[in-house]
Amino acid sequence: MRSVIEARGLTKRFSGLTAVSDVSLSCEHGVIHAVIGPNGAGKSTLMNLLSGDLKPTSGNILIDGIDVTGSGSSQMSLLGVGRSYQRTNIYPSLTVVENCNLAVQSRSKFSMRFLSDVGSHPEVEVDTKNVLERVRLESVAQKRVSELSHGEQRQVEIALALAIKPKVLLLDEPLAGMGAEESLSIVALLQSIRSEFAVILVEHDMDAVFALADTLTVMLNGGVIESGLPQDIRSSDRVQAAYLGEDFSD
Amino acid sequence: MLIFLPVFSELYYIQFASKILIMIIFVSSLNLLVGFTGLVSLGHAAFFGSSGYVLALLSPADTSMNLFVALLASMLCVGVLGAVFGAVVLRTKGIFFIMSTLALGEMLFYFLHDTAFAGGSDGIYIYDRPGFNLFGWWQLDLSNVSHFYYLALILVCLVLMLIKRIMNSPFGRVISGIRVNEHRTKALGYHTYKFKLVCFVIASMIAAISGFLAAVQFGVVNPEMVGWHASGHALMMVILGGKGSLLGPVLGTTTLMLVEEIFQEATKHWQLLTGIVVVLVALFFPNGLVGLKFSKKRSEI
Amino acid sequence: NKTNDAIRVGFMLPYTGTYAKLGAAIENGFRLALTELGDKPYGKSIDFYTVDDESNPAKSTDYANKIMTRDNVDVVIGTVHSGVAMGMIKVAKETGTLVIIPNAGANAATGSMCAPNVFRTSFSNWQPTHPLGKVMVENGHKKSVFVTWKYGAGEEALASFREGFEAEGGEVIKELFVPFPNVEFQAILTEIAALKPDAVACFFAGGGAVKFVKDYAAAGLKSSIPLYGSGFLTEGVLEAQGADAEGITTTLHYADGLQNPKNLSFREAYREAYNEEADVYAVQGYDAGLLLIKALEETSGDLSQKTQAIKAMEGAEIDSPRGVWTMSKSHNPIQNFYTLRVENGINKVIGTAWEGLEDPGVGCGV
Amino acid sequence: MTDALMHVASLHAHYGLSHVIHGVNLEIKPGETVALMGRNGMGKTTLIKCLMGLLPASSGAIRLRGQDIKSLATHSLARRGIAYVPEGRGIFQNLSVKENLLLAARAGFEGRMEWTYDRVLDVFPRLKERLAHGGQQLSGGEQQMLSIGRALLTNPDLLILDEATEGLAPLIARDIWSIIGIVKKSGISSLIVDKNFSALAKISNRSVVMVKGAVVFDDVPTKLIEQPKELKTWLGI
Amino acid sequence: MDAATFFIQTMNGIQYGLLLFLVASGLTLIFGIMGVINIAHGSFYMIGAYLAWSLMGWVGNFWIGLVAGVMVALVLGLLLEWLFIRFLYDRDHLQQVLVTYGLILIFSELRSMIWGDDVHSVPIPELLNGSIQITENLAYPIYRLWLSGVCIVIAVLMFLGIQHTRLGMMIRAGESDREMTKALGINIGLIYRFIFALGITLAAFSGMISAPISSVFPGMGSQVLIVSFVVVVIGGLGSIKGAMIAALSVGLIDTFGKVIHLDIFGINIFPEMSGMSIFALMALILTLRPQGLFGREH
Ligand SMILES: Nc1ncnc2c1ncn2[C@@H]1O[C@H](COP(=O)(O)OP(=O)(O)OP(=O)(O)O)[C@@H](O)[C@H]1O
Ligand SMILES: Nc1ncnc2c1ncn2[C@@H]1O[C@H](COP(=O)(O)OP(=O)(O)OP(=O)(O)O)[C@@H](O)[C@H]1O
Ligand SMILES: [Mg+2]
Ligand SMILES: [Mg+2]
Repeated sequence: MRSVIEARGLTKRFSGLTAVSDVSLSCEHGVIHAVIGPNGAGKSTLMNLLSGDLKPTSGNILIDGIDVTGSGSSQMSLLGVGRSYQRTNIYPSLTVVENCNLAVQSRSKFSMRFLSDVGSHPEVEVDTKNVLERVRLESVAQKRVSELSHGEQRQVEIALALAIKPKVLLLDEPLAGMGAEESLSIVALLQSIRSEFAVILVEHDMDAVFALADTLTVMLNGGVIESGLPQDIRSSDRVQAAYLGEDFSD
Repeated sequence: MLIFLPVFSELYYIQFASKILIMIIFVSSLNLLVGFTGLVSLGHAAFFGSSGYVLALLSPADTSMNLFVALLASMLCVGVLGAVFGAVVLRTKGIFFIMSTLALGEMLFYFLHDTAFAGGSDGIYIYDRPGFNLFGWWQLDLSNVSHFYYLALILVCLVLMLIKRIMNSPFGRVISGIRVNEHRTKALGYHTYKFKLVCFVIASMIAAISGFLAAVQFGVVNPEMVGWHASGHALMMVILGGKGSLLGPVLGTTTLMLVEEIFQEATKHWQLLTGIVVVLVALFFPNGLVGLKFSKKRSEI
Repeated sequence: NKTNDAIRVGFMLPYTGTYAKLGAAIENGFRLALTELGDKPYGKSIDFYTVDDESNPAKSTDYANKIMTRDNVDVVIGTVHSGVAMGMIKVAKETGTLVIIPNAGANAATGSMCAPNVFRTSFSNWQPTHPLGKVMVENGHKKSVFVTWKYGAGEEALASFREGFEAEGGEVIKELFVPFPNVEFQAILTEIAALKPDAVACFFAGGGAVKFVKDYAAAGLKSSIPLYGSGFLTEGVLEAQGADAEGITTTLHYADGLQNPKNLSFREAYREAYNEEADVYAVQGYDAGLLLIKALEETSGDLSQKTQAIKAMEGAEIDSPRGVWTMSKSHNPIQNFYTLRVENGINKVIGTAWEGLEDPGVGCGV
Repeated sequence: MTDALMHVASLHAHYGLSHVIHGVNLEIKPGETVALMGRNGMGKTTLIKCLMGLLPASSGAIRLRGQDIKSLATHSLARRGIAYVPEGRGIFQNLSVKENLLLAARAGFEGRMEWTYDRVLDVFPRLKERLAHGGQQLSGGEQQMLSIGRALLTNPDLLILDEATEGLAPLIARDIWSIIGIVKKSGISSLIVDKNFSALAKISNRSVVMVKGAVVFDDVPTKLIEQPKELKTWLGI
Repeated sequence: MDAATFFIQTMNGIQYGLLLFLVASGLTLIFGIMGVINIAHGSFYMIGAYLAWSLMGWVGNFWIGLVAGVMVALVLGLLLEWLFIRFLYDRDHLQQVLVTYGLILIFSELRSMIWGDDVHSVPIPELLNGSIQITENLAYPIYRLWLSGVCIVIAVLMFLGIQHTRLGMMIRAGESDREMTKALGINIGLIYRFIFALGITLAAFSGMISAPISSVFPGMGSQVLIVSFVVVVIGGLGSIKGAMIAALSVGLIDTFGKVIHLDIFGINIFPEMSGMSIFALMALILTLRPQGLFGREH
């Protein structure tokens, strides 16, 4: 099957520091590809490259086989790349519904219309409702996001990524800050929708990673040290030494 | 009551009310940028003033122009200016945006002030106000204070309705998204620059309406109209009233203009009193005067 | 609701900002003149109305409208700033209210914008610098540089200087402008030093005048290149300029030290009334008062008889502290211009630069 | 009661009109490690903000070493030996790593100087490599380390960690737990919020569970583990 | 323009630039580093000049007057912070604009009530009164040179103080996250009070020491306000180095704009439109570098 998103030899340098060096990976429809690695390995930077938030120093990004290197984040989004951020990046002073409406509407063609009423596009509200149901935020739908707890805000973060109906879903530590039960429910959510997207997942919660991932890439100091099936990674000595520790050896 | 003002009021107060109405349009247009889009401009008077200049330059020496042609021409010219200015200043953010709008506004100021092109520092006088003649049976005469007042009143209503409409439109939704978190809005797939530019142009064209009316009312255009003092004064009204609400500019403008008018009557040291009022409002109503209304409502709960 | 038992006088003057001082002096002078009339001239009271025009030309028509339409005054005394005055005139043309300009010099006020009901008791920008060229050539300076702020009044002063100077065979070798109201002159001074003209003429007033004179002296130019200017260069700011102003020659329609009896008694009365020294602005205000008195005399205090009032003012011969002057056809004073030189901290009158100088009133079709 | 380092009695707190903390009682003894648990939105962070003086309590008492501190300003609380690692880390974006650390470094309440700049860098070698980087250039995990290191540099008697290991790689998280162990050994009390229940249970002397702004359990962790049903409803485990 | 004149003009530009830096220095602290938008900056400059005039006239000595003026300004700064500014740190920036706008009105009126609307000048102190002859007819006042020296000293002190002291770190930290700064035991409220007062004092101080060469007049505050903001912003917020370079560029542009003749497409740019020059410079720089010359990218 052809990969929906593919990175070829991506490199990103920040004055002196190579945060991502020569990383290649790809992800197909219906697959969850987890990227793990110690703090500062370059995972978030890689995500930023894939989502167009950063421009690569070298290397290419392909969506559906077409080279889209150099596109900005809004273009990438329109090409079907949705993402969540590690550091919560939502609209604090808007309500949960308003947050989602914005995301949903980004897929429409009428965003430039300044004389029509939002009420004349009820499909937005419908989609929003669906998304909120999925991430279980209906109960706080009318609350301002700044009044939500940290965990709830993380859920909004994911809702925004889902709401744009992406082909590729980039999730940067979606479970960070979530309680045990919320984590489980997000894992369940991802399980239920995995067939709809190509997902690249960065996460430190290894239970979740091993529960979800079809393939794994392990990064260290900007580069890829191992890539493969979960069970192989789990038993790799290098990965254990660099990242997992022995706890996960079995 | 506003509708019947010309019936019972003295001439001067009708004129004063018209002045307030004109400023409400201007301040509302600025609020579209400051309050709704989060773009704090300190050069908005450039559009207010240049609209007047367009009228003054277009006005033939001895006859009066068709009101609507003149208004449309001013709005279009200013819209183009807005697009050019916007394209430049929208590259910057935050305080840098404030300063680049200031820079462009002041450049326009010095251009008008230092060259002979449009009357230099003395400006231009408009002798024949534009008018409108409906097939000869009804004549809109803008030198008639009541006519002018009604025109201003109608335009204020239209502008407020327009802004309300914009804010409740899909476009308005994106605009407020940009205000709260532009980065995320971009990541959601919006080309935010384009949205901001459109908004900037709309705001400049609405400002053009007010500048046009001001030029007609005062019969003079002058570099001071585009200077940063004029921009700053309007910004004060936005903040005073409370940004980001439709009512804020109306309250802020009316209050500040009334306060200034009353104090000017009362004492030579009117600026001292105005200053004190401004400081007190800023300290005690963090959300501007509209906050007053809301906090009352809240305490009722 | 205009009552006929009061004379309604409006002041449209700057009471705040840079020109506040001038506004106050004008009002003082004006009120001093009116004291001659006693308490109830012609059985009427005099009601005063004021508006602070802030020296903001953008609000000029608005403020003018306020005092002319709302307060419905018979006559407006105003104002200092040229741009504001023009706006005021524009409104006055529509309302027909009498206007007496006690300072603003814009040529157009008694030129292209002139109107039957608009009078000036001060000067036109054309006037003070016009005789300057003659004085300079008489002193043997044929090549000069002219410095001014880049704004209307400055450019008008420059044009008339050039006209007067060239008529006497002088040559303006360079015009130097400073953006208004910038007061950094070092670049200009260096340029002057490099150009080495015979003399420098300039047009500045207020804070800018103080700074220019001080900087000129500090740059050492004072000793090698004499400095000339329109009288506003030293008027009212001599104390602040101190020794640096010594020797500066200017031309103006008034000088503190004029030794005519009218001036002496005026200065005495002014000192008594306000506990400060009168200056040219006070004189201009005072003369505005004298001019109004002429109109009141003619109409027995009823200014609604406009044509008579205007006629009286047009034909007025004002016995002013600056010497007797008359109205030109375009309603601007035909007046003497004196040559003043700063000596020992005072503006000394060293001669009359031009007797009865009349503004050409270009563009006034009266 | 007098031997408690911190003592909280029937504390209430509001955000505007919404009542978030409902009469919380809590005690932290010197040297004790207390785990604060609860689902998302139950008020853990809010409680901590009250303890830090960042949110004024509506009623109730907070005592530190027997002294009422409810009305003290945040900075004087910190000077009395409370250090805070907030959720979201609170790194100064416009300061370099080194400056973030140096800014905090000072002697503790009684003049203790166990944690020094060098010691923190030894414990977090990763930070050492990033000293000149600006706060906003750090990876999430690096920021967490910086935030903890910074808190330790104030040589506190009580360390409050909100979401101690959020976003940390397993190995690093393990390091953090061991640092918390070191902290514990050195006699510093701590109040820790984290979602890793088993790690918390292992290290803490007491577990406190919050539900809807009130404390529903306050005892040794083993007691909590014995109650699977409550665990499920309180914590979703 | 011959080489000698060019050289002198360059010196003029630099000297003016240094003066601009001095005038903007208080704003660099309050606005560039503390992040408080203080549009009343010019008012404090003006107040400084009037203070210098009245105090120096009163005690009859420049230096004693200067010290006394600095004290008064410091107290005024502390008082204002305590009365108004401390409520504004956590609020929207625009509220700061509004309050300081109110202060402009209040101060200009108070000035008029206390000191009147006259133009004054302050004598140059004996010690520095004199000039250096540089061409046959052009001299350079020693006071201006001394002023340049003071600017450089202040620039260096500020640079070291902000970049290399704990206090500087605390201020910058406070700007980034006030709550967290408090939670580290730093009394940020107190620090901000002093820094604000220091900024006010710097503004007033620059008004005081510029008074002998700039004269003292009512509108002087609004004249320096905009140019100060231009300097701080072109340089990049919080960067002393940037502010210095910006001030020097503005000084040079302004200087040469007045004397060079330049036509573009038959339109006279200099000196006809030299009033526009610093704004054109700012617009240009912000277009090329939207965060200012030395600003950090956010
Ligand atoms: N804008 C930047 N400028 C300079 N260096 C940066 C920048 N962004 C990230 N870095 C550096 O690049 C490295 C990789 O950072 P990144 O955020 O990608 O790590 P990560 O793998 O996501 O770590 P974590 O799991 O802790 O989030 C880090 O060392 C970080 O300090
Ligand atoms: N600034 C605020 N304004 C209003 N309500 C708030 C605010 N912050 C939090 N809340 C509400 O207070 C409640 C408690 O929030 P708190 O952040 O204390 O929860 P928490 O236990 O720390 O949750 P999490 O584990 O998700 O961080 C939540 O319901 C939240 O919605
Ligand atoms: Mg990361
Ligand atoms: Mg929390």
